[in-house]
Order: sequence, then structure tokens, then C-alpha cells
Amino acid sequence: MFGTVIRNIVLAGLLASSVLAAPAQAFERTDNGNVIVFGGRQAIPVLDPHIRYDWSTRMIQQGVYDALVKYEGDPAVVKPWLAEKWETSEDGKTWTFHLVKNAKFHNGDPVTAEAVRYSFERGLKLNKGVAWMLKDFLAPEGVSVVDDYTVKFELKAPYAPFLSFLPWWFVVNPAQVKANEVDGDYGQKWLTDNEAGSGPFKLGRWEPNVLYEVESVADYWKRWPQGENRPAGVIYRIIREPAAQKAALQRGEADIVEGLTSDDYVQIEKVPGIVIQNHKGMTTFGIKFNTQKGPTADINLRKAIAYAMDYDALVGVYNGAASLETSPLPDAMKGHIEVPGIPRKDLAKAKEFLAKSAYPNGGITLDYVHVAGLEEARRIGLVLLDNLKALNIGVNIKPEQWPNMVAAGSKVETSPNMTSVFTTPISTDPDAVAYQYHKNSWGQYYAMAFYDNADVSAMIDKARGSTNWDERAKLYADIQKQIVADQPEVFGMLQNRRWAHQSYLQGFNFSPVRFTGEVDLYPLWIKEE
Amino acid sequence: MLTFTLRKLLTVAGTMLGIAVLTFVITNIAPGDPARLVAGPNATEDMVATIRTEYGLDRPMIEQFAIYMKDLVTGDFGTSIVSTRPVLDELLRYAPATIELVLVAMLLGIFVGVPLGMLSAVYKDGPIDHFTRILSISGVAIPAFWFGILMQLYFSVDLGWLPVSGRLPLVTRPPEFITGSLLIDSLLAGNFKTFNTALSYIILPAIVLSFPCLASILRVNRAEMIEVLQSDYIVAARAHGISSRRIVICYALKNALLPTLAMIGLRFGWMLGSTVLVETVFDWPGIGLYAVSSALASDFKPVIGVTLLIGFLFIITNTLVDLAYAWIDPRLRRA
Amino acid sequence: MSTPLLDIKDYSLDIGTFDGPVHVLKGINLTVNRGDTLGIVGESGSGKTVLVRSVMGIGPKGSEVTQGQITFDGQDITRLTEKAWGNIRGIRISMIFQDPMTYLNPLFTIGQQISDVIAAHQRASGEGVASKSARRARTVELLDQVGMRDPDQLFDQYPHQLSGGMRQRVLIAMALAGKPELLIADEPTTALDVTVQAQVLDLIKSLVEKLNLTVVMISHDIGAIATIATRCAVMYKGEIVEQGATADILGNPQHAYTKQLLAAVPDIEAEPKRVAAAAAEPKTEKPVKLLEAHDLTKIYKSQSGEPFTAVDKVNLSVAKGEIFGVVGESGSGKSTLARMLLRLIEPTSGDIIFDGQNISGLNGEPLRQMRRHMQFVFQNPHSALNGRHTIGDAIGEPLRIQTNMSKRDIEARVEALLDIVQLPRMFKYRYPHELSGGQKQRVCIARAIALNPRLLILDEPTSALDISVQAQVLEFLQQVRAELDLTYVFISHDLAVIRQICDQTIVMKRGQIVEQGDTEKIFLSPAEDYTRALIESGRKTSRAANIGATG
Amino acid sequence: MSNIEQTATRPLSFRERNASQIRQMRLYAHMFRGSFSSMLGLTLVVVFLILAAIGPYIVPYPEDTRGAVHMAARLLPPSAEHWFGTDEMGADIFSRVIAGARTSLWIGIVITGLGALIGVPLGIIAGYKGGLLRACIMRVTELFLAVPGLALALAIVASLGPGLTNCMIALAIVWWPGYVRLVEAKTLSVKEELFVESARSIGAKTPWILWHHILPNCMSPIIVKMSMDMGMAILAAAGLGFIGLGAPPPAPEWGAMVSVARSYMPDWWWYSFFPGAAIFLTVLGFNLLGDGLRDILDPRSRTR
Repeated sequence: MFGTVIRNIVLAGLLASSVLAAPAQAFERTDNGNVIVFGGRQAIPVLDPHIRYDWSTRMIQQGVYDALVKYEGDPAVVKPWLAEKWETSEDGKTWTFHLVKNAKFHNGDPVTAEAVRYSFERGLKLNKGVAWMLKDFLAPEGVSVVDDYTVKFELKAPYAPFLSFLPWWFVVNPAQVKANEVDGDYGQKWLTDNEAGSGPFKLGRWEPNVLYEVESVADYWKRWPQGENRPAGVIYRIIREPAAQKAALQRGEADIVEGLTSDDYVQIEKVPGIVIQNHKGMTTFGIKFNTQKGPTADINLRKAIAYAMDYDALVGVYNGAASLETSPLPDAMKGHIEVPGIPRKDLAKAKEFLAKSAYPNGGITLDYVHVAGLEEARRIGLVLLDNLKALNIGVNIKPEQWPNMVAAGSKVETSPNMTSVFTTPISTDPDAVAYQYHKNSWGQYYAMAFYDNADVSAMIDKARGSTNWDERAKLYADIQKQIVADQPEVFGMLQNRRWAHQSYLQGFNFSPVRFTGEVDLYPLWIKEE
Repeated sequence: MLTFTLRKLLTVAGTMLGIAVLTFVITNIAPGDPARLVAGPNATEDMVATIRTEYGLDRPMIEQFAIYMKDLVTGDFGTSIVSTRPVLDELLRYAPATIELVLVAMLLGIFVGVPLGMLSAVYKDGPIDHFTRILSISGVAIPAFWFGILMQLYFSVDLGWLPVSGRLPLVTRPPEFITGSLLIDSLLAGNFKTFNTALSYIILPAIVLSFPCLASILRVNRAEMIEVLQSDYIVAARAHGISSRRIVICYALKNALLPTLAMIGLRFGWMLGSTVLVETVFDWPGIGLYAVSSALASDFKPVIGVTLLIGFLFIITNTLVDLAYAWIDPRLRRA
Repeated sequence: MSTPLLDIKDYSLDIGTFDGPVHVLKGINLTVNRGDTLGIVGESGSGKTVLVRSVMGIGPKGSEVTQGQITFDGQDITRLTEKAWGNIRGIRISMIFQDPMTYLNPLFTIGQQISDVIAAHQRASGEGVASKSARRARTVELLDQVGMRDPDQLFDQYPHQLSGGMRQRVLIAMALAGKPELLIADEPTTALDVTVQAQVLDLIKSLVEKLNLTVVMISHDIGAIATIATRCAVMYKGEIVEQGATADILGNPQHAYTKQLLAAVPDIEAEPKRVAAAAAEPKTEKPVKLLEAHDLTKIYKSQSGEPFTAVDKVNLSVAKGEIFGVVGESGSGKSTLARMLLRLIEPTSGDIIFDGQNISGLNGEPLRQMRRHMQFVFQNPHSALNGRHTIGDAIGEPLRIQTNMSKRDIEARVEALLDIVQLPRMFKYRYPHELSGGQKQRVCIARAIALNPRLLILDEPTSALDISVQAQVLEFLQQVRAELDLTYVFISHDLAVIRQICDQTIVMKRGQIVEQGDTEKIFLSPAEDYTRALIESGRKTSRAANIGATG
Repeated sequence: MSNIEQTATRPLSFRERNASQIRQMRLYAHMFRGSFSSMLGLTLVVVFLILAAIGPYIVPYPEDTRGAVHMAARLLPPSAEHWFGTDEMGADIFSRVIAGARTSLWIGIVITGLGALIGVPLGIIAGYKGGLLRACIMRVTELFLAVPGLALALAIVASLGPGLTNCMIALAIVWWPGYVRLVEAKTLSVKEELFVESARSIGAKTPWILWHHILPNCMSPIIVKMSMDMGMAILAAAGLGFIGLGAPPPAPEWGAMVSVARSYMPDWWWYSFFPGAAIFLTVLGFNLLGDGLRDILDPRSRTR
């Protein structure tokens, strides 16, 4: 009776499935050339260079904007970009930058000293995003135009790391921004989804939370290093699941992806046609103790935990793609020394310290807080839990949303016993990390240890004001040793930065000062076979 | 009729207001500080304060609530602190994708579920019935996210038949924005290639989303069919010599469709909720994904917005179901 | 004699249940010739419905024919395939169903349903399906034939827009649509009001004569059978205990069961014994008024908001020790009135005075106390008992609620009450679904008298019961009244019953009292047409049975 | 009917006194046994309950259920030694899946228990009382029902912070309205039954009626819904776990395991497959059981 009905259903099903088989694509070819597809896990909510920065945002910002200088290479060096040269005054307070003459914005306007001045004024006055880097040393009025192509910065005090921050201060076109200003918002609303830059790329399709496309500027003022091979553009496509990312890479739907699991990288390395970029990074991992309150205020307990930790397992979590911290400063940072006697696993020593502590037999349970969804931090928590069983100390692993974790960590009273924190220094200057251990940093997420050592604070202040590198290097060496001695945290490891990309993708240029996942899009190109 | 419509509108408005209050209260129990998140990791205290002031987060909760409610009445859903855009704009951008997905899934659920339910009721305890019974119970029991991943791996990775995730290939220009539904827009533009491509992208998430819905539609329809088929008027129809085929397809199905309709209305809301999971798995840029990412960032204005929108759609659907009820059931027409 | 149209030979049928097979039909032998009208009488559970449904091939699920066969027009239809049935069921054999409410599909118009049947018939007979308009014309014709006014307009109406009688006529029209050779009528009047019953019976009778139909009609109502059928069979517990010409069976019953059945039918003509008794014993004292109602009114609000007056300014007065009858058809407001007297429903206005105390204003604890003295026996004993409680719990419940008796005392009282209502004591461990209807009603009565009330309000206490059980319960009720010195308010639609037991009676119609006074007076000289119609419908059944009683 | 045996002089035995209940139970058992899917459901649920009861004591690697780390034995495929393979920390997945039964049982019991505890009384009151009280209760209920549970639970957990307790609180908050609606509807119909009126007519107070008459007659659908909800609650909690708002490590919770394991698809398929399958089978079991119970308890589908 229902034979026909069933047959129709089956037929309809077959029909549907045959229509739908879509061929797998390689990189995207368009009329203008090849478009590179980048698969990333993180969205770009706000493009405005003075409002936000995180790795995905800054990757595109770096593409569409230029700064006075730019970090390149490993180890990272500051290279002239919009500024072809610069000089510093004797007292280290005045910096004068001479701009290149041929740089122009995407709308054709020349990049002038006024544009630079306006950009810095904008960044400082909005007091968001990048403002923290310079606001203590530079007032908006401190930037002045000398002539069309010369701009002068007058700092409030000598500030050695000044130059190391400038690559992240992008220059916007004041004419465009002012034209789109609403209620004196410095064009914030407009720049959220638009750009007013002079960089090698301009915006293409912009579908927030889905994909963001940049198109290469054919007549970019600084030319293209890959010449005729320059891509037509780059699509940054959000693929949130590692499994989906891997699938996209294998199917050729993405040319480069970041954020696979460690094991995926190991696995996918064997796949022909896929290349793994594996570089030592600058992101430090530490388990911050609350040094002011609770059991972890006891230095002996902290030491005991530090000695009980299985450091090999930390590297194991990354399948070997990580290296242990030998100092609070990452290896790639200027002034880094290998601090002798930094704790490694030594259970006897751990028990010795534990005996000296207020809890000679353990019997306590400590909270370990990590950012919810951060896989490695969770796994390190498991390692910690496993290791501390030897000391009869329990670990309560608590995933928290980032804002909640930061909110709790901003006060001594609410800061957890242990918090896992990844920190990526914003520059290669040692101050970027050292200042985290300054008492002024209390309240910031990386200062959840509430580390308080007046000597260290004084040394940091002294080092950041000095312009003499040798003097600073010595100070930083002392700072590093003292911090290790006080053990405000378990010094963990530096994870490697990894990407997986198709072998035809060329021009990958690593620099440790960039954020995890961030890639310099400018030199990339596709080599067609 | 006018008073009826007015009363209905008032109920909807009241419910919406209730949802707004409910979600506002729920989302503000938290100690989270979204301002700190968007200020960036290195921001100083005064930078965070700048953002807090900008978004009114420094005001007392009651005041924030009053402001929110006042804005809501004028159609302003507030501003997302993470993306700095008005929530309404974002909702309008993401909603079509979700609605398209849910509708396709719904159609799939109805057009597979109802006939299968009918068949298994007619051939009760036969092989078809056993098959659909397994199908329906599995459908409700299977974790959608797990099923989604399995489907992705099999159909996309192993077989390579269907795309993994997203709505369209990367360089395919979407058709001109008319309704926001790629399927409809591409048809309106007469672009069948884009239509086919968009279809190939929607098929997996739609199947995963519709599976539980299909299962419950099937189940309800089967149960109702069985009951209707045993009812007196079907016995009478059989006794009056009407053919089995006509009894099942015409008489019984129409009666069994009423509770099925109610289930469809319920499941519609349920599917809107499950988009939270399915959109995450398939990277479907809809309101579910928007809600998840906002919730994880403690950015609550979008969460309230999404909840309101889902609630609104749900109420609208149920009103439509009520209308359909009245259309099918003459007994309700004059009430 | 040619082959009989329907020949049932030694037909036995089992239904499998958890407790093993139940022998529903045992060796049935029946023959129906063309032009015959056969009536099958039997009480619920006698298997008569299963029998006729087997003839239609729509027997119960899980049934098994253990022996015998059914032959229709020479063709064995005992085990036909579904496909073979297609040319018989509804085409050559057709059926009128019991409850017109549930046998019409609520979602389709009357016309659609009838013309579908016509189409099916045409298809089966190979004539080819006629056009829509032709079928419509035929439908209208059929509706006209069953005595519907305005059949053309009726075509597009839905079942819920029709009254019960009209729906029954529609069902008859549907059954006739296929011009059947054999028409089976399954209790066609049971679910209808008494006055409508008579009309429908007349309709069937006229149709039988006009169209020369062959009819098998089953009913528990002897009057209905006597009206229609020339031949008659009596079924009891799956067997046909007696069959023959209707007049013979009713006039000269052979089987004990038939005799018992006929005797149980209340005799509307017989002068009740109590009249003679009352005459013999002249009233010495003035009757004490136990319950009075003044201007009792109940107005409901319908869903559309229009007020609907269920009970309209009713005044009544019940004397202590008497049986006070309330009679009326469904919808006359008699149940609402009864519930108001007990304050189960709040009256919209009016006063209720019980034993000199106005109870219409009572609330809370005083009202609860008052309930000890007035009890209610419900129409349907099947749903008046909570299926999750044992009989013992049910009977003991009023004691637990209203008294401080100990558990042991309650146990003892429950057993005593079971004795009073003549049920075995071990029933207290049983659940309602294990009891028969009559037993359940006894339990309900036991429950009602547990607190030694002074007034019992009985809302159609026997209408859900079989006739033979009804007689027992009625007799028992009178016994109990005498033993416990009770006053009854007795509600019924059945005037025969009322006449047998009630001293005073009111007749209700659409919420109002149309007639009241001494029962005998009302019965012997009804003032209203309505009352007359009620009496007349009662007479039919009664008279049919009386052939037996008097002959 | 006149000759009634009065034999009940001796006290009856338990079997005799409860003969009807025993018969009812036997009937239920008979009907239940007759259905393959009901028996499958029962089997799955019984296995699940046994595992929840004794699981932690019988697993091959009990340490692994409490967060042991074996970096050398990471992501091993299923073998004789590790039946379900090992996870990214080298823990035995078989042990963790078994141990997860207890967590899941706890989740299911707490959520459905709380849901029923809040919902059933409210539903009975709303259904029986009517009027303003009912209007209030049903308004709030409808409000909750107008927002899909998962979306609301997501908002609540996101606000409270992740973790098993918060997850259960959130789900209980969105779970009770379902019971209110079910029980209210059932109460509305039960209250129209004659036996309720009968109880009122003998002077029963409202609490008595609710407790002795309404509640017992609402029990069947409640039991059916609760057995179904056990599964659905486990599923919902797993869904929240998938988004990353579920049980924190090292608790062996299936949803959280799938959540972590999804990153390890497809090469380490066993990691997500087994916990996912455990969820599936458990939910399936409770659903089938609920279905079977509905068949025998719900009079609508009762054939005998």
C-alpha cells in the first residue's frame, strides 16, 4: 500500500545526496590571484588599532596599518618602517622620527607627521587597548610635528623600553577618521569595521564572527618582498574546533591553521604536503601562588610545591614542543640569564621544605584556577594534582571564565591559592616582564601572586629609567635571581609557537615577539606547482 | 477580533518583559567583569574604569536595569561590550542564519518524521516500526554535539562528500542580502550554483539539529496515529467501507497531526536552544554561537538579546501553531 | 427457502489476556434471512458487541476464533483477508454505532464523510466514482431521508455543531449510503436522551419498512428491540440462551435469565406498593422539613463569556424520611441542583436550609461538620472510587477525615459497613477495578453511610448499571433507608424508577421546575407535554417487558 | 448476590491481603517483559546503576579516576590492557568511563529530583486551586518555558561560573517548569474526577485531597517523566560540559570527557567515542525504560 510512498522517500534522499557532494578546494583562486586562507579559532570583534589588540586582531591590524617601526625576525629586532630613521636626546627623553616620503594611505593621502601625531594622541586620549604602554611616560601633548615628515616625542621621564612599544602603535589617517567621527568618539564606531591605514592590505569582505578578508594593495608603498607572487589577499576564517581545523587543512579548505592540539601537530606532521612551523616562543607559563594570603603565603610550602612539580610532564603536555623556563624572563628577551638553582623535580627537597612549613604533613587542599577552555592549563592542573599527592596535598581544579578569574585575582582576599597564567610580553625589553613583579602591578592578572619585595620593586624602577644597557643588564640579572629565590610562582615552561600549513605556502616569517598564533601576513605567498 | 489580537499582543509583550527581567537578573548574579576582559590583559585600573563608565557598568544594578528596560522599550537592546556594536544590529545579522538552519531542520524533521511515524503506526510491530523505534529513541538520546562531530568526521573527512563547517565556501560571494537566508537569496538572485553550494553546507548541521526533533515528531505522530487508528470514528470509517489507504492518509493523519503540531511548536523552541551546541560544532554563524561566545566573555547584553529573540520566535511559532490548530480543527474556530 | 443472508454456526471466540484466554463467545448459532429484523438483547459483557463486530470483520484485537464460522450470502467470512473485506464491509454489510459523538471524525464535514462512503461504495461496486456534485446530491438525499431539516446546509457542517440526535441520524445516513444488504445497529439509542431515543427508534423503524432492510440490532433495552425486531435472541455470558419471535420471547420466556431480565425492568404502569401502604396508614404527624431550597440559582459563564443559567430559581422542600425525586433529561440542571444542595457547587444565589439551619453561607469547618449529615452517591461508581485506593480505604476514608477513631475501630466499622451493603469482608483488600458495577455502587453507598448521615443525595445511582443490577440496587437502597432512617433525594431520568420509589417528585427542564408534587399525581395526570413525553418513552420499554410479566 | 460468604474470620495472610497488588505487579512485569525495547532499557539502566554503585571499586585503574598522570602512556589505542584506550594524560578511559557513571547518576538524580521537588507541588497547587495563584504560577512557568532550557541554563552557568554544582543548579532552575505543566494538566483532569468530588462531599480538606487523591493519580506520568528526565538531564549536563561549563577535572564526567576529547578527533577516536557512547547508552536506557513504563502505567495506552 505504501510502496510508492517509500520509494519516493528513498528517491528523494538519493537525489539530495548526489547534488550535495562538493569538491574539495585548495587555496582559493580568484581573478586577481591567489587568496590565502588562514584558519583561526578566535574572532576579531574590533579592528580599531587603538582600542583592542589580541593575536587575531593584531594580525589584521598589522596587515592594514603601518607603524613607525616593525618587529621582524627571530630574535626580534625593531626595523624602520614608516620612520626611516630616528634619534634620541642625551637624557633619553626626546625622540625624533623622520618619516619616509612615499608612504600613503589606502585612499591616496600621504602619511605625514600630523597623521602620526594624531594617531598617538588618539591612542592616549581614548585610554584603551595600547594606551597602557606609553601613558605613564607620554602625554598627548608630548607628540609634536616638526615638519611634514618629522615628528618629535617628548617623554615625561626617560623610559628605556619606549622604542620597543612603538611597533604596536599603528598610524591612522586623520582625514578619514575625522570624517567619520560621531559625537567626538575619535571615529571609534567607524573604525570598528573599517580601516584608515596605509598597510599592505585593505579590507575586503568583513563578516564578523565568520570570516575577515583583506585584499593586497597592488602599489603598496614599501613594495612586496615576494614581488609578482604577492597574493590577492588573505581570508581569516574562524574555525573554532581543532578537529574542524585539522579537517579543513587536510581537505585543503585552509592553507594555514593555528591552535591544533599538541598531538595533532605531531600527527599531521607526517602528512605529505603539510609543514609544521615550530618555534620557541616568549609566552611564559607560571602557576602563581597567592603570596599574601592562605597557606601559600608560606614560602616553604611554595618551595615544596615547586620541587614536587614534574617539570618534564610540563614539556610532555606539549609533546616536547616546549622548553622549561630557566628564569622569570623568557629566553628570547634581552637580559635573560639562566638562574642557577631554579627548582626542578626533587621530592626529597620538596619534603624537606614541606617539613619546614606550617603544614609538615600536608593534609591541605589548594585551589588551582585556570581559564575555562584552556586545554593545556587544565592538563597542567592534572599534573600538579598528581604530583602533589606525594606531599599529601590535594588540588581542587577550578576552571573559571577569564573575566571572573581576573576579577577574583585583582584582590588579595579573593585571589586563589594557585592560578595558572600564560603571559606574552608585548616587547622584547626585559621591563615588559620584570614590571609584572613590581608592587605597582598588583591588581593585574599577571600579578595575582601579589608578590611584594621592596628591593625588587626598587631595582625595576631603577632599570626602566636607565638608558645604559650594561647597568640595566646587571640589575635584571639580580632581579631574576631574587624572584626565583622568593618563588612567587612555579616557573613553568615556554610553549613553542606552532602552525600547520600547506607546503605551497611560502614566506612564513617567525618572530617571537608576536602573540601566539599571530602571523606576519605581509611576506606570505603561494607557490604554485 | 481586535480585542483578541490586542490581548494576544499584550501577552506576548508581557512574556517578553518577563524574559527580559528574568535573564537580566540571572546574568547579573555573576562577579564577572567584562570591562576588564575587553580592556585587554595589560590594561591599568583607570583604563578599565574608562570602559566601565562608557558602558554604564559602574552604576548600581537597579539603575542599569532601569536604563536597560527603558532602552528596550524603544527597541534598543544595548551594546555588546566585546564587539562594541549595538546588540540589535548583531542579532539582525546572525538571526537569519539561525532561522534558516532551524527551518531547514524543521522541514527535514516534519517531512521525514511524519511519514515515518505514520508508516510505523500502520505497520505496528513490523520491521519498519522496530527501525523507527530505534531511530526515534536514539534521536532523543544521542548527544547532538557528539553526533555532529561523528557526522563531520564521516561525511566530511572520511567520505569528503560535504563541507566540514561554515555556510559557504570562502571565496564564494554570498548573494545580495535580501532575507539573510542564503538558500532563499540565491534562489531570488537566480543563482542555482550558489544555492546548491549553500545547500551542501546546511545539510549536515540541519540533520544533526533535526535528528532529535525528527525523533520526537516521529514518536508523537506514531503514538497519535496508533491511538487515532483505534478510535471509534476510524473503526466506523472502516466499517463503512472506506479504503485503508484513504483512512490512514486522509482521515487518521489529519487527526494525528494536531498533537504532532503541538510537538512541532515545542521542538521549534527546543531547536533554537540547541543551536547553541550545533552552531558551535559546525561554526554556523548564528545567534547560538553568538550567545555562547558572549556568555563565555561575560558579555551579557547579547545573551539577554539572544534569549529575548529566541523567546520571541518561540512565542510567534506557538501562535502560528495555535492558528494552524484552529485551521485544522473546526471545533476551535469559533472559540 | 433460499440461502440465509447471514448464517452463524457454532461460532466461538477467545480473547487472549494476561490471565489466559477468555471465552467471549461460546457456540453461537444465528440465522438471518433477507428481510429479517433480528434483535439481540444482552447486558454489558454478554458478548453481543463482539459478535456483531465479528460479522463486520472488526473484531477485537488479540481475538481468536476457536470454532465455527460465519457465512454471509453463502460466502465464509470468518477469516477473510483485509482486501477481501473491502468488498463486503460497509458495502454489503453496514453498521450504525452506539455513541454518535465518537464515531464521527471531528475534523471533517458531515458531507465529506458521507460522500466518502458513497465514493467507496461506488468504487467497490465497480461503477466508477461519481462526480463531486452527484455525490453531494446523493448525500443531501440521504440526509433528507433520515429526517434532517435543511440537509443542504448540513452538508458543510462539522459534527460538533450538531446535537446528539442529529449526529445519530447522520450515522444512520452513513450506514445507508452504501445501500447495504445487511444493516447492523449497535445500541443505536443508548447514548441519547429518552425523548430523542423514541424519535430515532421511530426513524429506524420507518426506514426498515420503507427500504425493506435486513437488520441485526443489539441493545440492552428491551423496549428498543421490541420496537424494531420481529425476531429476538437473548445473550448471556457469551451464549445465546434463547431465541425466537420477539413476541414469544417477551411473552413467554423460557430461560431463567430472560425471566430475571424481564422482571428487573421497572414497571411504569404498576402502582407502587407504598401507595397502598400510605393509604392504609394515614398520616398522623405533620412531616418535618429536613431540607429546603429557596430561589436556588446557578449561572455559569461559558467560554465565550455569555452567561448560562443551569439552575433557575428552584424552590423545593424535602420532608424528613421521604424519598424526593428529581427527574429530567441530561442538561436539565438536575445534577447541578443536587451538587448545590450539598454545597459541592457554590450557588450563584438562593438559600439552602438543612434541618432549620441556613447552610448556604457556611464555610470552612462548619461546612465540613455539616457534611457528616448529608452525603452524596454519584452516578458513575466506576469513577467515583479512586482507583489507587483499596475498597477498605475508600469506605474508611470518611471515618478518617471526620472522626478520631482509632485504626482498629475504623477497620471494624469498615467490615460492619461491608456487611450492611452485603459485600464480603475480604473485599476491603480489593481495588475498584476488580469489582463489578453493582458492587462498586454498593461500596459507594457504604462510603456514604459510613458517618450515619441523615440525608443522602443520589445522583442517578443506577443509570450506569445494567438493568438486572439496577433492580437489586434499588431494592437495596430502600432496605438501607428503612434500616438507617434516611432521607433520600433521588435523581433520575427514568420515570419508571421514580414512580416506584419516590414520594414527591419535581420535573426539571432547562434549569426550571416544570412540574412538582406527589409522584403518583404527576404520573397519572401530567400537566406538561414534557412530562408526558418522558412518561411515554418510559412506557415503551416497560410495556415490552410487561408482555412477559403479564403474559 | 444475596448469599455472601462471610469467611473472613481468620486474619488473612499478606499474600491474600495484597493479592490484587501482586496480580497488578505481575501484570506489569508481564507487559514489560513482552517489550524488547523496555527490557533493553531496563538492562541498560540496571547496568548503569550497578556501575554507579560499585564502579569505582572494580575498575582496573582506580587511580586514573582521580586524576593520575602517566605521560608515557598517552593516547594509546584500545588494547587488552586498556580496553577503551587511554586519554591525553595517559589515564585509562575504561576506568574513567565506568567511574563516570556515578557522576552522571548524581547529576541525573539531583536535577530531576530538584525539578520534581519544586515543580510537582507548584503544579498540584496551580491545578487544584485555580484563580490568581494558578495564574501567577503558570505565568512564571510559561516564562521559563518560553526560553529553551539550554539557552537559559547557558546564561545561568555563564553567570555563576562553570562547575558541576552550578551546572546542576542551572539545569534544575530550567527543569522544574516542565513538571509544573505536566502536573498541572494532570491535576486539572484528576480534579474533575468524581472521586475528588466524592472526597469533598465527605468533608475532606484540601491537603487531604491533594495528598490522598490528586498526587497518587498524578504519580504515573511523574514517574514516567522522571525516568525519561534522568536521561535528558544527563544529556543536558553533558551539553553544558561540551561548551566548557561542566564538571571540572579530574572528575570523570562523560560530557567533560567528550568536550576535551573533541579536540582529539578523528585520530584518537576512542577518546570521544566511549564517553559519548556511554552518554548515549545511558540516556537511551532511561528513555526506553520511561517509554516502557509509560506503556504499562499510562492508562491511555493500556490495552488490558
